[in-house]
Amino acid sequence: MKIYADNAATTRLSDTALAAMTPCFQEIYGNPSSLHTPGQLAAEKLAAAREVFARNLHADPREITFTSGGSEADNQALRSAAALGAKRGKRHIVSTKFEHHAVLHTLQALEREGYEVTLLDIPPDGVVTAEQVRSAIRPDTCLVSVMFANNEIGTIQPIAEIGAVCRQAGVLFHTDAVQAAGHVPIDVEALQVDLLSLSAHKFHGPKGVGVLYARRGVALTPLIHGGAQERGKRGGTEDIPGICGAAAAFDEACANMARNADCLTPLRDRLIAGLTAIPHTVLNGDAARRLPGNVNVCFEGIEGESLLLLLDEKGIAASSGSACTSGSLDPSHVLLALGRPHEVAHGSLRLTLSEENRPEEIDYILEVLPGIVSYLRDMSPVWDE
Amino acid sequence: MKIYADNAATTRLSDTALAAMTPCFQEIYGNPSSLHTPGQLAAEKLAAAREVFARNLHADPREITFTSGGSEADNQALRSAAALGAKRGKRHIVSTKFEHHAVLHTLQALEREGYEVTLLDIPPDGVVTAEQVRSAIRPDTCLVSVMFANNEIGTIQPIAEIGAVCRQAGVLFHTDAVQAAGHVPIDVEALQVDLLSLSAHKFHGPKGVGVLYARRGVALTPLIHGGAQERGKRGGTEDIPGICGAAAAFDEACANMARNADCLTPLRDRLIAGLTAIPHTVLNGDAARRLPGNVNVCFEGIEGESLLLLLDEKGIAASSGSACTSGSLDPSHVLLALGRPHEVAHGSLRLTLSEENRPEEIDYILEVLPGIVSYLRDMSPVWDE
Amino acid sequence: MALYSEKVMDHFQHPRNVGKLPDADGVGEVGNAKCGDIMRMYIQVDPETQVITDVKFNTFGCGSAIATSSMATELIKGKPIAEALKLTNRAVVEALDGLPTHKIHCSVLAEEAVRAAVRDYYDRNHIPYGPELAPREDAEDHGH
Amino acid sequence: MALYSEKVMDHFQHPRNVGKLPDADGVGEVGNAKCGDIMRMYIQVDPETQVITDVKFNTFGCGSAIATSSMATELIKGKPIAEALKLTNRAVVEALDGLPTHKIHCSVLAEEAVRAAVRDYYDRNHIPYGPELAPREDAEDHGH
Ligand SMILES: Cc1ncc(COP(=O)(O)O)c(C=O)c1O
Ligand SMILES: Cc1ncc(COP(=O)(O)O)c(C=O)c1O
Ligand code: FES
Ligand code: FES
Repeated sequence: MKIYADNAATTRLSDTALAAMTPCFQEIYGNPSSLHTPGQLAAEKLAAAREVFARNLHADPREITFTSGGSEADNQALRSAAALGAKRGKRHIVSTKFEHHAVLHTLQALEREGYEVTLLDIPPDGVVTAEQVRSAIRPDTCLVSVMFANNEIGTIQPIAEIGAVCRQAGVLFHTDAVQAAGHVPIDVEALQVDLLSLSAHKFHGPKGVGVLYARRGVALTPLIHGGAQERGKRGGTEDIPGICGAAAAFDEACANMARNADCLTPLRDRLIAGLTAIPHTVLNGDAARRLPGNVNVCFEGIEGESLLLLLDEKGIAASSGSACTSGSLDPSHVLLALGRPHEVAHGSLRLTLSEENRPEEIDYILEVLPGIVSYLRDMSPVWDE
Repeated sequence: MKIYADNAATTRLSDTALAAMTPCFQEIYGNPSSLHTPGQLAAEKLAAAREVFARNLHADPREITFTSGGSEADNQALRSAAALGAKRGKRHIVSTKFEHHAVLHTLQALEREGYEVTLLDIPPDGVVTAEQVRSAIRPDTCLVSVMFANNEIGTIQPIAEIGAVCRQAGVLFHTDAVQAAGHVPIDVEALQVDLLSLSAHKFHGPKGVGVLYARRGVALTPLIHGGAQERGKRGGTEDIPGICGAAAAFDEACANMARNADCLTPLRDRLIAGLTAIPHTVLNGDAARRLPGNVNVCFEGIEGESLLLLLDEKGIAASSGSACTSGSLDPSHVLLALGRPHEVAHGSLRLTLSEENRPEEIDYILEVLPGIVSYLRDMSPVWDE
Repeated sequence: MALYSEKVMDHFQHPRNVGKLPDADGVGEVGNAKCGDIMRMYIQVDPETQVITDVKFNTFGCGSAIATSSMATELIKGKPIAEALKLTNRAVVEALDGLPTHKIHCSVLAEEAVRAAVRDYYDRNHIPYGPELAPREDAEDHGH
Repeated sequence: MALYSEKVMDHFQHPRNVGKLPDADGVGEVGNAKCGDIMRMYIQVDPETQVITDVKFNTFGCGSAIATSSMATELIKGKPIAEALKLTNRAVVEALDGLPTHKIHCSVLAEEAVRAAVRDYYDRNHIPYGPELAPREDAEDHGH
């Protein structure tokens, strides 16, 4: 059996998305900046895609900027808000310790440029509170950036409450919704979000397409200078096939959101129940306030990479926050922020499901995993102590 | 007849590129950062694509960074070289007046940040000389950026000579090869180029994929912060389908380069001869030192947008440097730099051919154009004076 | 082409009243050297009724410059001068079912051309006119 | 999986000499608390010949930590101590047909574990040894 349970890393392109892309490769292949019919047909596609994102986010099409992915959207959102802040002498930013590196590394760059950054601690349930945000805001705060749902542990943050706190304080609010978009409802008006990033390949859209929502009046600073594309906010010939695929995937994900969640939640909960039944296993992040497809546990005495390799051998594609799966020696900053000791964080397993996963796959994972865990624990000098 | 003669704006995706992309959409769709088999299969694709670019540019795979397009590659090249210069107290950059806006606007941003920029004048033949570059280099010059081939008038610059001048002066040399790549041979070693940008959609590859070549030892500054992708030089999940399509298209374009040029050059020259036979028509840029597919003329007494619309009505997709085709009121900065007066620059027509254009299409264009030119001149209050 | 409405394309492709009036009673030329568009309008006026009996134009300009010229001539032909002077660029745009935002400025040219032609007619006939008909300060920039 | 060579995957999936030696003559444990990998090696030594007659390991670590442990035990089993001490991490890597660059450090753990086990054997038997066998300063960081 081949099981892809790493949908937080990336997803399979949906048939719908592919169908929307196909005509743009060799038929409607013009440059939307061109005046002629092939160009204008592409421009219409672009406008229609923008409309789809605007509609599903409850935004205006002029508030939608296409980027090359979630990372670029995050970078541009933070840099734009920081530039706006600097104009008013405000150079303090509030964010959290478990943001994605696209946010954290941009914040580090901003720190080197003279901004001050406060990173909120992560409570044990993996859910930051609006109260934490309120206490961190200072008179010179220009931006709060809190992710919508965490990419490792899947916990969903109280975005509406944080939005209200920020609005009241007159501070711009950005949310990295890369993991949330297409999976949980997003209404930028109701949530009082000023800037929002998403990435198409996390909801069965193509890789290399992101969206940056920026509320009217929130001026974006170009990260990529060039032509007048995206109303001068982002230079570069638009990836029309990608953008059309992204829009089709988002439309589909939003239309089926409730149904997908209804089908995923029980699978997720069955996985969580089965895995936490293995002794010395803990769930990372709140059991309820999490993405419908996210499961993340730590097995004590186990190292993540070995676990992944053995799962892979059994046909199961999963992920881990183990240091050994990455180039760096530090295990997942998310699990550390959550308070897991190094050696426990090391034994994490993330399984992220999509609506393409079948119930039998859950059975199979639960059948295979306990044996692998025992095998590795038996081999471990840590465990037998 | 439908004729696409705007290949400098963008090209139709080739069958080869599409075939290389297709398996990456729904089969090999993993994230190359993932440890599991689906991820590692994607990582292999990525490595193979990098290899293709390295081989065709005479570079090392580690010198190849994938970006979201030519604009991003240009931005990152200039910013990286500027940062390296600043470290050594060198903040002067030499470039030309007819660079693409991805370069010019980045240079403007750098000027606002305290860099000094010298833009070389463009000689009447549209070919900058190495001597101009040599005279402009100062002790505090950190970078020379001269495009390989101009996107409007197609003139090819003496890159090897400029490379030699820069190497001798110990100044980094960047070339925007977006229009040249896949159309004329590029050997970064022989040309002594340190940084080079290209964009896949200009040679029948997909939109949204660029390459930044950076010679070993030339450290790139990330423009997009995030994960450890592209050796930490560019965050963001890689667009594997796009990158594979780009590599396949580049490989094909390089393999067929001589044949394509042999077939395009006579078409181009026939167009030039036919168009300049229309009275009061001038060719823009040197007749010989130009891209095999580029034709650019100015018809006096004609306004470009009207011309394009009438050509479009006849099924011909072309481009113009007229102010009226763009959001700005200024006609093409390239034609102005070339010394054309405003009203003449206004009447420009760019026809850019690819190997997909047929000889009959040239006949048709030459049949249709003189009538349109007369019609518009007859309507013009400028012309009858 | 989606850039322009069907009406615009119709007037662009089949412009009405193109040409010159060799015996025009008034000729107005307006333009913007920078964007390069120039419009010349010829009017024939019945001295009794002050009705514009004939009108022609020559335009060097973009698609919407040509279409707005054409539409403007249609809108003033057969109308008394007093009414022609009420023609706004907005009316021309509306009559064309709209123009893209960055092309609105082109329509100002048409309004200005009508006014310039009438001014020339008044000048030739020593008919006095108020400051509201004087060339606008920003006419050269047609709206940018 | 392309990340690792077939040899590495073979030793990872079928590690040789896994387990404990309850009556070991020497036990060495090395590790890095940060990356979290820990390796424990047990050796049985023939007091006459100073030959390592048996060896076992327990590893808490990544795929290449397990594979290098396994390969290291294979390489020293049946060898005199003097020879085992010559085992370098590079030799282990070569025997495994290479490791990805960022995984080279894992192999240092195996080299260190062998040395730690021998040291323990020497300590227990009051056999003096030179400074070259003392725990390395950077052993805790295994090569980063
Ligand atoms: C010379 C030149 N440089 C840069 C670019 C920008 O490339 P892209 O549209 O892929 O960002 C283009 C084309 O648009 C170009 O012609
Ligand atoms: C929360 C979060 N933010 C940002 C990103 C970056 O998105 P992309 O890979 O599209 O650049 C990701 C995924 O990689 C993510 O999970
Ligand atoms: S662009 Fe100037 S009149 Fe149309
Ligand atoms: S990653 Fe630390 S031993 Fe392999």
